Amino acid sequence: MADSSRETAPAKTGAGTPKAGTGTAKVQAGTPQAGAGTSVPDGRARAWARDALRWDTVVGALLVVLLLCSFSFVDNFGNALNLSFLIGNTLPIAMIALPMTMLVVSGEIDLSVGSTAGLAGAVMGKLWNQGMSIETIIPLCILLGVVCGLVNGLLVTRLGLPSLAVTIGTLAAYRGIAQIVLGSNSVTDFPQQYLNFASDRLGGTFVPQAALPWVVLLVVAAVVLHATPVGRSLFAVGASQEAARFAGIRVKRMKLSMFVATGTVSALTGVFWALHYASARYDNATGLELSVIAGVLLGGIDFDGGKGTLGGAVAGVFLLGALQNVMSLVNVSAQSQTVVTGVLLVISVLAPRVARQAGRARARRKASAAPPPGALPATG
Amino acid sequence: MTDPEPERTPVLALEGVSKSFGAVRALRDVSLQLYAGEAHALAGENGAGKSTLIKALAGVHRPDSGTVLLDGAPVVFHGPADARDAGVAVIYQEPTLFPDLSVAENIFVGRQPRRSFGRVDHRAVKEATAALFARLGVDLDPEQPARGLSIADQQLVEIAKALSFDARVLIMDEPTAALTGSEVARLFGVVRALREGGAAVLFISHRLEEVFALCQRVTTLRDGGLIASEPVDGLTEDDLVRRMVGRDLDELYPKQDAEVGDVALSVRRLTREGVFTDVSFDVHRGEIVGLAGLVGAGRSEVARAVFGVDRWDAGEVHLDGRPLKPGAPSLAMAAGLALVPEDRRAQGLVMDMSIERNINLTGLRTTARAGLMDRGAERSRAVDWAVRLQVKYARLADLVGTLSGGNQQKVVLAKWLATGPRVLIVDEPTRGIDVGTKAEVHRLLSQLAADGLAVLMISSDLPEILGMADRVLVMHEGRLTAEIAREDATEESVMAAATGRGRSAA
Amino acid sequence: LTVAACGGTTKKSTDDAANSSGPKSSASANPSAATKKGLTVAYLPKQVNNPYFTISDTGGKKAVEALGEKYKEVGTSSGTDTAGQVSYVNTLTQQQVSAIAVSAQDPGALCTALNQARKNGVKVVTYDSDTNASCRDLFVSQASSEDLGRTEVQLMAKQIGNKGQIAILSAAQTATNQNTWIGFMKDELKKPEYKDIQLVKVAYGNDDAQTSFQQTQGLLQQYPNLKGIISPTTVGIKAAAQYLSGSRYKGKVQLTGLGTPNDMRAYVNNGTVQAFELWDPAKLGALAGYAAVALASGQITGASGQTFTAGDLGSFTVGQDSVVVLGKPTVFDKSNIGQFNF
Amino acid sequence: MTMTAEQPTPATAPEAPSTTGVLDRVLKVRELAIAVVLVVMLTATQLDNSAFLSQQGIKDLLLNATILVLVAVGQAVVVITRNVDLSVGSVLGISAFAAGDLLHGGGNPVLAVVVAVAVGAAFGVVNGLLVSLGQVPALVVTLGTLYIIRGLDSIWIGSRQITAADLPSGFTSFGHDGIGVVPYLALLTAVVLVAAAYYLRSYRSGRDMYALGSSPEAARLAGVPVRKRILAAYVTCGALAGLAGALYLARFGNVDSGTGNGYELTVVSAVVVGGVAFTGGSGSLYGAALGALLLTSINSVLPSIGVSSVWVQAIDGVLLLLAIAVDRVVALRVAGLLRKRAAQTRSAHHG
Ligand SMILES: Nc1ncnc2c1ncn2[C@@H]1O[C@H](COP(=O)(O)OP(=O)(O)OP(=O)(O)O)[C@@H](O)[C@H]1O
Ligand SMILES: Nc1ncnc2c1ncn2[C@@H]1O[C@H](COP(=O)(O)OP(=O)(O)OP(=O)(O)O)[C@@H](O)[C@H]1O
Ligand SMILES: [Mg+2]
Ligand SMILES: [Mg+2]
Repeated sequence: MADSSRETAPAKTGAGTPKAGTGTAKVQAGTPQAGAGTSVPDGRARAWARDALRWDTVVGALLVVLLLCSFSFVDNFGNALNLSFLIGNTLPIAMIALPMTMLVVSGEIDLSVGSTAGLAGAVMGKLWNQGMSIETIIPLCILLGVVCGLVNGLLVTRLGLPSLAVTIGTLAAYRGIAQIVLGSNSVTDFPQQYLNFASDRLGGTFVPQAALPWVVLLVVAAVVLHATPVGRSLFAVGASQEAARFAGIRVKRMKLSMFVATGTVSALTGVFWALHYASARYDNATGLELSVIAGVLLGGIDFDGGKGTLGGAVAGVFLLGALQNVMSLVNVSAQSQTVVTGVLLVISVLAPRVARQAGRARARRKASAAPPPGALPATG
Repeated sequence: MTDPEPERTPVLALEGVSKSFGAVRALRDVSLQLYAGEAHALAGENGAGKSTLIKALAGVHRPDSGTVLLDGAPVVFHGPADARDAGVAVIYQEPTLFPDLSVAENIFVGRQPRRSFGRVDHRAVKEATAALFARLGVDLDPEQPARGLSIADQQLVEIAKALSFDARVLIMDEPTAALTGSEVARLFGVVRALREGGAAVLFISHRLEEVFALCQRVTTLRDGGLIASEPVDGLTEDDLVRRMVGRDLDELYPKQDAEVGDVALSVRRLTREGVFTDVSFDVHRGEIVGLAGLVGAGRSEVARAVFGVDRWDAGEVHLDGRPLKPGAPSLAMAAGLALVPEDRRAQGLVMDMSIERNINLTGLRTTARAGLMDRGAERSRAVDWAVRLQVKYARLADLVGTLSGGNQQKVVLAKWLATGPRVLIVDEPTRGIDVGTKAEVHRLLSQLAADGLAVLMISSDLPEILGMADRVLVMHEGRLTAEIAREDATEESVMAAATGRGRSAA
Repeated sequence: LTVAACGGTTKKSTDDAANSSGPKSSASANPSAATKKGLTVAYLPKQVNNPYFTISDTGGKKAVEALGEKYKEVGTSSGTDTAGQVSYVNTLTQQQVSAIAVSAQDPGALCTALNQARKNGVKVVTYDSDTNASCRDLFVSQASSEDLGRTEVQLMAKQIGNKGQIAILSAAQTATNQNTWIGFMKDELKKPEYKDIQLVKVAYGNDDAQTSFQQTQGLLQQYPNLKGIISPTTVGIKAAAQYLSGSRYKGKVQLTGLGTPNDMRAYVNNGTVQAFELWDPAKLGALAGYAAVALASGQITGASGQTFTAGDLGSFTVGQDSVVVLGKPTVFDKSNIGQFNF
Repeated sequence: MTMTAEQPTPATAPEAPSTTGVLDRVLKVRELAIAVVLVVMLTATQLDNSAFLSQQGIKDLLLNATILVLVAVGQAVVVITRNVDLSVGSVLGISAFAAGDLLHGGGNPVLAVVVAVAVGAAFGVVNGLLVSLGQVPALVVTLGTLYIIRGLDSIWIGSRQITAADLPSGFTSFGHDGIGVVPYLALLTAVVLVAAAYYLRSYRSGRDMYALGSSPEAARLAGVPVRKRILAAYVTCGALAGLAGALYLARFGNVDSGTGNGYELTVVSAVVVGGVAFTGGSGSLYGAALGALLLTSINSVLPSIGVSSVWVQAIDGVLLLLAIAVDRVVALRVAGLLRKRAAQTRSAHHG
């Protein structure tokens, strides 16, 4: 039923407007559906059906199906080593996806994440070469991430520049600074216990040690986004900045802090990257932003802001990661993998739309067959 | 119920039209005939289905069943363009302008006058616009971008656009809701001329006196169903209200006398360059102060500045004796100030969020427990206020954008009243609200004032100001020109100050 | 995490530990062992679909299949996707191939993954672009870096008559092999016979046609008296040649470096370029294949001094640091370019 | 009754030339700011290095800009409709190869250009249909087609490449020759630019693109054929990317499966620097072209004043930030000025 209402909202026509793609995800997870004024007989069932059809749920389901199929049919997939590879290689994307989701929900975007990670790695290598202790370097690098995020955030909130443009600028600038800092060097001799932390697994399991901090971050982000006033405000800011401002929400501060969070986590990722691959170079994590964005988009986060769930984003990221892993194992070439990624992205926006249209057609048929009960929504 | 005049075919008609949105049946088997040379009013409460009916006529919605008849023959409009080509011009309830285009281009989009090789004649576009504005008595620059126009100016542009069609059928959904008397008078002059020239007019307004002033026939809807379609002659306002609401009208301006207490809001020499200058006034507890003025006088701007959404350049604002920081709505809210903004779609509501979320947007801190949202508290806060303001909704989880215009306005009120403010600024609080509910809103405001709330009420509806305000402030050209006590406030005295003539003592 | 290190972990405190990592093959070689059958040799070039690597990997395919083994090629479609290359190493480890022939995008980043592969019994040969010596069993070098660096200077010197300003147009600043070659070029230029040649600038075109174009333009504008450009990268030399051939500098400014005959044919024929050099990439790939099979069959372990036969390429001896050198590069000019097709 | 009061004597047809003049100037200022930056930058470089604006230098500057200008113009058309096409780099690559493949077999150069444009337009149709019929977010769809076209491109091309030797010499010399200092490619680009800009300004369908970018909802209600226009925008963008592909082939004489990789970010930067708003409805093609010219010129300026390539990327980024920041500050100033002007004229009218 929410579906058919969409037909009339004219704002949904232009492709660039708040869109249908993720429209069904807009009622946040778990909102109790049955209403006080409800006289709709099967409200609960429909609400459940609608929830099940939400794109983020679908992506989650797809991920589960993919994993199950791979366990049974793909050689070498299910063993601990491969799973740890899978998780380890997806981890940098999954890390940045957390703050990126929140930033995108608030209506902005940060393309400079890969460069920030690269810069953090480069600075880390440079300072390490100069003999500073790693325990000092890592906090410094994370601080650097804070600064990078601040620069993005201030340019966007204070000057009112579009974040897409600003972060394309800093995408180049941060990478350039990394190049100036580290030049052609590549630093590989980080202390062994740190390298081990970044690549070892937890006991005998397939879970990389580094996944633990990520899980902590995930929980924090999920709670903040979906269960706190801050999260509520983020959705409001993303859906209508002006209305949020009139509701007393500190829009600029909100956005600024999301940029800072993104910068910080990106720097953290940069540090992890350098340790995980045991190599700090200025071009570390090049192009990471596209992977993050592809995953987040696949998870149903709307780039116009105001819509999406963290679970969807994480599922999207891991779906892409797992798919790549499986395709490599079954010897699908890199080119074909690229095509599959693209097709998946297109489907991710087309499928909900097609499903909705089908649902609407069905509803119309039903409506013409049996006229609905005359009961009107009670007044108040 | 209806008695179609056999000798004439309606220019445009609906026959047995129904339209549902999910479980909401917005129109049920409604018929309507528009005749050339006749102005037809459409009356009904908020959510009765008026706008939906108009959209069915205009090809925006495809009816679930029933037909649209053009000159007696059934037609199917596949989109607004089809209706337009058939000579139907529509002013929708919410202005839909292109913010980046100039006012002139807004009016002529898709049908600009052309020169050789099909090129657009920019000059002719501009001149035609200027001529239209002259006819309407509107003072706008045709080349000005539409971005930043006040709601009233936007509405005027929409009117100019509709007039520019020289349409056979002119449909207007609450065109006057944001206008003051003088613009309305101008508009009616033009519409009468069109009607006499043979156009059919369909007009919606919640200001019943306008219905009586302009229209010959009136059709009333209730809950999506047709109640009556009859000549206006011989009807009284009370009759009409009874048809709409199904009962007798409560007193429209139930102003209670309240004890006037201490100064709650004090504004001193407030100035925002180029917008308003040297504005000073006080609002006391228990008092409703009306702020009147012509469209564009800068009333909304003062309210926005006081609340902190805009910065002010000079002056100060005190709330309960404590100074407010400029440009900080969150602090103003914390201090007990609430602002019901004039543009509900852009400022008042997040259209893509549910009713519940919208109402709770102002109470995120109060409904949270230990930093986490308390779903139960959120829900009961929303239900409580939605019920008190008689919002008509299917489920609280529905998008607020699916509500009718008047019900959206109620949600905005609910959202702010729920904060339990000490000073309430309402900017056009009853714009687009039906008479029955208007009385409710007035009673509520009056009650709140009686309980010690200080209310500043901005309104372009002069009777509302006169009926509700203890004191009337009048603005003209960004300055306060008069302060009139309730006893002395009359249409004449207020209009005199609003047009800048009688600079009576402040 | 940091509890252990009160004074902090610094570079010096870990220096000693760092060098000993990586599983050293302790098994001894048996030069007369039979070549095992049913081996799989996986090629992991820097970038798939890169014409250069396609030639060399095709050479590898022929060699591997001639020995009756299985050949496969995987890789990323971007030449700078180190993480992607790592995950391919991981995948190959999973698939238990016998040997990997890899051209490393990054000397350090692959180490963890490659060592993991070696722990799982996979032999690792690097070709074209090496990793750190501790992460692979053998490096098959296209030509000795020294040879390449010095001969390019010699080619250039001949073309400009031992006199004038020259510049270098390299690939990315991080390209290890480029940097090594440039080091030898600078060293060669110190010789007395080149005293009249000044190296004015090293520019980086990032192996991108447009950037290399603009860097070439910049060199010519900044140094109006420039006599020659050395570009030790196939992309760079191609872009520079295209720019020169369409500008007023054609024939006046000399260009040499590393290029493939097919890329450069038009420019040699129209007089933009006199001579340049390259090894035969197909032979490089083939040698990597033979080496990989020899390693997997236990004929060699990668220790210096061991010898193996590489089909009709002849017999090769492992040198210092487990490096095998293909041989001297070929110089291409108008007289011989017609005979080559790669 | 509320309609009794006297009317506030509205001025008939407020023909206010001062406001109009200011507005006119403002609209031009946006491009002017970039033009000024460009001129200052080029002059300064010339002072530092007199070889910079030599005949060859000017020719190079123009040649460097042509391909980016073409793609940026197409992109600007799409962005004006409040959409985006991220797949332009992939489209450029695949159409360049298509043209090259044709010439490789000894085809006709004109036909090759036509084929490239057609291939580009075909992908434009795909993007346009997906975006307009599916009514789905352009960013996601075109990120998807970016991957898809790139993948198809590399599957089709494999490791093949087109080199200068495969091309007719007339075609490659078309890539660098010209009339005086003005290369043919630049002339062609200029013609396309002027035609496209004139079309957007002076035809109803062109104005529709601005309208629907400004407010899709209002456009629908105004009867603008939204889908058709969006489709047209994408086809234009694709066709121009295809044309750019053909010119790329002529200019660089070399195409493989990596051609055009990552080009989308450069194009988007050019459009943004040129003052075309991502929220749709505003900006001009000339602005986008100037933005492209500015970006490519920076990359010519830096090497020729001897800045090490190590610094280039950082400087690029900072300059991009500066350009949009300056543009924004100017726009804010002008808006403030307008506000005061408007207030003044208003009081003058009523006064
Ligand atoms: N797009 C939509 N989706 C779902 N429900 C809708 C939609 N548009 C209208 N409705 C519902 O249809 C009913 C009629 O709405 P409509 O806008 O026609 O009322 P109205 O008579 O114009 O009221 P008002 O006087 O407040 O403008 C309302 O219950 C409203 O919630
Ligand atoms: N963002 C803006 N940019 C430029 N001008 C503006 C902007 N907002 C409002 N204005 C102009 O300022 C003037 C005063 O604003 P406004 O119309 O809101 O005052 P008002 O007295 O509240 O009128 P209304 O009855 O329409 O609410 C109007 O002429 C309006 O066009
Ligand atoms: Mg309505
Ligand atoms: Mg107002």
